[in-house]
Amino acid sequence: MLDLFMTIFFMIIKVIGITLILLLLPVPLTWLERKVAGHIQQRLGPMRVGWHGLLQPIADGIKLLTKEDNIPIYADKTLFKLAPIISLIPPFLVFVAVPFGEDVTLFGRKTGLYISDMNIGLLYIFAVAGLEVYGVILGGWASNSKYALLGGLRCCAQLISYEIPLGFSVMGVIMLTGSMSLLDIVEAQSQIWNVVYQPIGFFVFLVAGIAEAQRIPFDLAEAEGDLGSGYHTEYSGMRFAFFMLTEYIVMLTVSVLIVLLFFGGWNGPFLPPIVWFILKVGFFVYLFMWFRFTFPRYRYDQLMSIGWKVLLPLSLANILITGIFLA
Amino acid sequence: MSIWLLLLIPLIATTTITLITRRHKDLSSYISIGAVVLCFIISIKPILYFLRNPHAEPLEQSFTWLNIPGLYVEIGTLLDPLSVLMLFIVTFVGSLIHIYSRGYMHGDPGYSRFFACLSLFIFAMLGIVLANNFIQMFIFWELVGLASYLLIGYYFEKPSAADAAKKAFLVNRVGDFGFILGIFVIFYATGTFNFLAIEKQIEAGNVGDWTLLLAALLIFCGVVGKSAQFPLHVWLPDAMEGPTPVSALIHAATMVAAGVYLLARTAFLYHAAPPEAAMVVAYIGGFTALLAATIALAQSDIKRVIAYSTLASLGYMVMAMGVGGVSAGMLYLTTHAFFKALLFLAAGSVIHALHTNDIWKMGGLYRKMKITGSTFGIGALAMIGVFPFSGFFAKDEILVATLASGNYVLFIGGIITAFLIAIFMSKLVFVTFFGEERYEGHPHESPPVMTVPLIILAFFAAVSGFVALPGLEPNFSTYIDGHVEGGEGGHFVAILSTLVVLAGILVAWLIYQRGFVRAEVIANHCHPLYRVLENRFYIDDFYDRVIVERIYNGIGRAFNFTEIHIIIGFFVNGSAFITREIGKALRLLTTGRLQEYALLMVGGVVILLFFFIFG
Amino acid sequence: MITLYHYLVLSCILFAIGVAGVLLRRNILIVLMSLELVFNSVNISLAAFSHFLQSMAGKVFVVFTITVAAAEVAVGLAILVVIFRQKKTVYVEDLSEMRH
Amino acid sequence: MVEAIAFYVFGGLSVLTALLVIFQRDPVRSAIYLVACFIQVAALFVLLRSPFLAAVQVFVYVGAVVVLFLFVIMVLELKKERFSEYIHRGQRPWALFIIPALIGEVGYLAVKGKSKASLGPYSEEFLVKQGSTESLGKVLFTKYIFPFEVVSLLLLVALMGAIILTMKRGKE
Repeated sequence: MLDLFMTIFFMIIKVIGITLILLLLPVPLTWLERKVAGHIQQRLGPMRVGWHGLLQPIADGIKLLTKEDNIPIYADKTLFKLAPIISLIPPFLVFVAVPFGEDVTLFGRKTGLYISDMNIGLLYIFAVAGLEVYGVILGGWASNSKYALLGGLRCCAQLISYEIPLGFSVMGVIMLTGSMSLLDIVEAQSQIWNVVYQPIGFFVFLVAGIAEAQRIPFDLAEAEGDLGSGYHTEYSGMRFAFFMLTEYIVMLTVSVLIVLLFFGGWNGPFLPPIVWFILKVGFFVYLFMWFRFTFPRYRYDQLMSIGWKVLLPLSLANILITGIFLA
Repeated sequence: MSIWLLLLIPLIATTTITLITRRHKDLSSYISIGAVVLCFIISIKPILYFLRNPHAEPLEQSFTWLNIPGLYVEIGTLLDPLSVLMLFIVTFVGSLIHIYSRGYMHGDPGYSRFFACLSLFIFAMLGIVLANNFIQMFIFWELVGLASYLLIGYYFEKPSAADAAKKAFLVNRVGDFGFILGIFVIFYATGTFNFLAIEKQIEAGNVGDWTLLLAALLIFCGVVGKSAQFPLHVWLPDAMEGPTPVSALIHAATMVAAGVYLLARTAFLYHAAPPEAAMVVAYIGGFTALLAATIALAQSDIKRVIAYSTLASLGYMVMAMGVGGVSAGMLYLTTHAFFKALLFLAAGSVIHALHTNDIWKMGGLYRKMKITGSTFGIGALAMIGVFPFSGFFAKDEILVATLASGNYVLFIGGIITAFLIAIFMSKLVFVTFFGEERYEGHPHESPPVMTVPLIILAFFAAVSGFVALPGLEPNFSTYIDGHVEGGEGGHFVAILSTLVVLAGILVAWLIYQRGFVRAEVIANHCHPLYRVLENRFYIDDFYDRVIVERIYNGIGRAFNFTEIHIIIGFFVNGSAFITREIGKALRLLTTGRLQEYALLMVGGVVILLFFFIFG
Repeated sequence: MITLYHYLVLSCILFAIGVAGVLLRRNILIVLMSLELVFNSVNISLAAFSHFLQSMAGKVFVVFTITVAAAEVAVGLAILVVIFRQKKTVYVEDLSEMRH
Repeated sequence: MVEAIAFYVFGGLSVLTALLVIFQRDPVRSAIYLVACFIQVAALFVLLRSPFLAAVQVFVYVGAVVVLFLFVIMVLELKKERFSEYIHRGQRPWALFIIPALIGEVGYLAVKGKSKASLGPYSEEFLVKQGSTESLGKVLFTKYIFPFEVVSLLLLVALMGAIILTMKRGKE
């Protein structure tokens, strides 16, 4: 009985912990992004609120909270309210299957730094990550505005298109490991990182991942130049913040997955595993920000043809090559 | 394994040409030539094997095609001296004809189609040669018919060519009908299609005399059709409508040889059957030879004369088979393949130069076309059977075998035939290549791609007879039969036939070269006979008037009546009427609304389930 | 205790709902969605059979069904889009050209 | 016990959402309830010890099929239908008669029907030991490899067909 209780207790602790981390992490990340942007563009970025603008995200948060919650008259009100929440759920669900490290001992009990280790882990992750598109498409539809609808449709097409190479690019890793469990995959990389065997897979995953996170150069859904601001044009206040939150968490998810799948997870010498993990994830998060301020945005048709005509064949070729080498 | 390649390569070649390279004429021809030459190279190995071990057991490979209770059909190959010999003839002569065709057909719009058909022909013929059972042989037998149809009707825009193709096809069908009945009789009696198994059964005496007689005669029907024996010989002269290389292929290496090959393959049947069967074969053969040689005297189309000479040769071969001289017949087949191919190709060379078939519009060509002329001469000498050319040995063997079997009538017929052949062949040479020049235009020698095959064939036509020299070991007949045939009266026959032949040449020389008696004078003197000969004994007319017009058209009218009044009037229109009326009623249900259909469907399911549960 | 029959009855009810959607709705999109419901009900019964009869065949067929359903939706929606371009309607009963 | 509760919750929800799918006037909402229904079915698959099927269900149906529906709805800009016309009136009396009959009959067969099938080798212990996904994969790629290939070909053809159908043909 106690055992069951303890299991449930640990489960709750872990769920709360991960939720908190995911909800709070974007706060420093927004600051970081603005700082990176500033320095790349040879300016300082936020400096006024707190030391070097450290408190800027909090000020932003207060501002977003106190803004007027504006719902357009012709909007579908239920869906309009539902969409941001729907978009926020899938990234959280993804982390059910994502491990952060090896087993640790807490209060005299061994427990894993993950919520659930499924034997279909990766499949689950991709299945759940695919749901992200609903928030976008419903948000775009519910706003009842041309810009939002077009943004939503574009984004929907983009997400669906890039999900395919994303899924295929991981096949090589699954074939190498023989398991879809992320724990097994990380364990298999304790000697050599998968990126050595799977450079094409990594490349495809990285590019498709950026697209899935709707970051520049693939942020066609937003495209403030031609679409106002994409599917969340009509959103303001906290609802808008939810979409922003989603974007950061997805970026985080992609970075974590890249690290777990291709860069050995928490494996590394000298430093404790969790530090390695944070370092690697941090690097990729930084990489995403760097891209944002380095590359120009693609045109929409270019985006689609990259997805279908470059990434998809590449990922298929990768599967083929891996198969040949394994056979 | 390599044996299967023999079938596979031409098949691949013909499909490739038909489906892929049809637009690339040169490529198509190279594929086709390459295929047949490759087949020749592949078949060298078994040829050498059987040359070294003439008494080796037949090699058989097969796999199951159909296996249902009571019927076992296999696809297989059978290699023994006989089939290897045919393999050599088909692939070797076939190769030369292919190469020659490249030059002869040059610039023809249907170049690729021609080569595709040639490859199909080779494929079908190799299938016959290699078959180890009747069913497979029959399939390829029909394929040969198809290929010949396509090739004879190659100039299908010409009505005469289309008619000739149709004629060849239909006449062959008549024979093939008998052939397949014969196959069924044999299957009924022995329960198998396999040659070797059938041979064992027959040797064991499991088959009754009458059954054997029936089977032998029915199978001979197939031979009569394919090898153009009387009374089904009418298609062969008309088959000249195809391009000349096709004639060479049909006459020399492939089609007509198939019938003789079938006789040799089933020789055991005729041995075991009552002697009447073999007699029928022999007399039909002998009669065909005599008939053809007579008709040939009065023909003036160069290809037609050669065609009738082929008929005569085929008669010889069939006669040899009938009197039990299998090896003699096969020897004639072999040598005939060379000299007949040679004659046709050389004639083709002449036609190529002059664009006419009429020998009276030629003459004195030897000065212009030395290679063609001399090779044609060699071919003619071989055909006539002058020592030491190959035809001499072959004809000699057949005549010896006939004499030995005691058929004096046939023997005398054979001698007369030889005399007639000598006359019209020499006539052909004298009129075409010597004497005054009656041609128009400026003939010139053909390109090397055509003359080289001629020279090669001429060489073989000249010397291939020596394989049958009595002293040789292994001799041709030991190779085929395993024993030497009786040489009784050998010298007598040899001398007699030589004398007869020389007499024939002399007669021809006197008439056509010296002008001792003008040809027209003879024609006028024996006017009725000449007319009869010119019209081929009115056999074709008989077929046209009686069979086609009376019987065929009568049946046609009967069928037409049935068709219009009973089938169309009652069944077709009646069923259409009923359908229309039902349709009128059902149209009310067809609303075009999807969901009503779905409703009906689900309703049907509900009703069915109701009966399923409570019924 | 949940048995095979519970699943079969559930599947039956879902099937009936799907059929009702196909029969009743005028919007062809909803008809297609109802078809998906029918597919799903069949999948449930297949998976249930597979589970309770301890066989793999049912699950294999679920995989096939899902694949075929995906194909069906792709083609069906493509046809729908083409029809809409031509006729500007999504009501099933407006599409009765096949009657003639 | 837990399983029974789960079954009734998921089953009941799936029936409810399915009903909502067919009785919504707004196609977008229909699609959303369809998603809900599919997720319930996925949960039922988990109850039936096939997590792989559940994942595929979510992946394909929720992640792709319904998104496609939504996409088409939005491209065609289909709005909420008027109350009076969203149901096919002429069909209603027939359907009201047929649907209950169908449920009754099939339900009767489901409960009373006697299965003569024998148990296969894939018991729960076996699946736990072997892994249900692995077992499925093995069967799929050995015994059912031919249908598998056929189905994949079918999918490919359907894909190309869909693309070609909707392609705008040049400037006519």
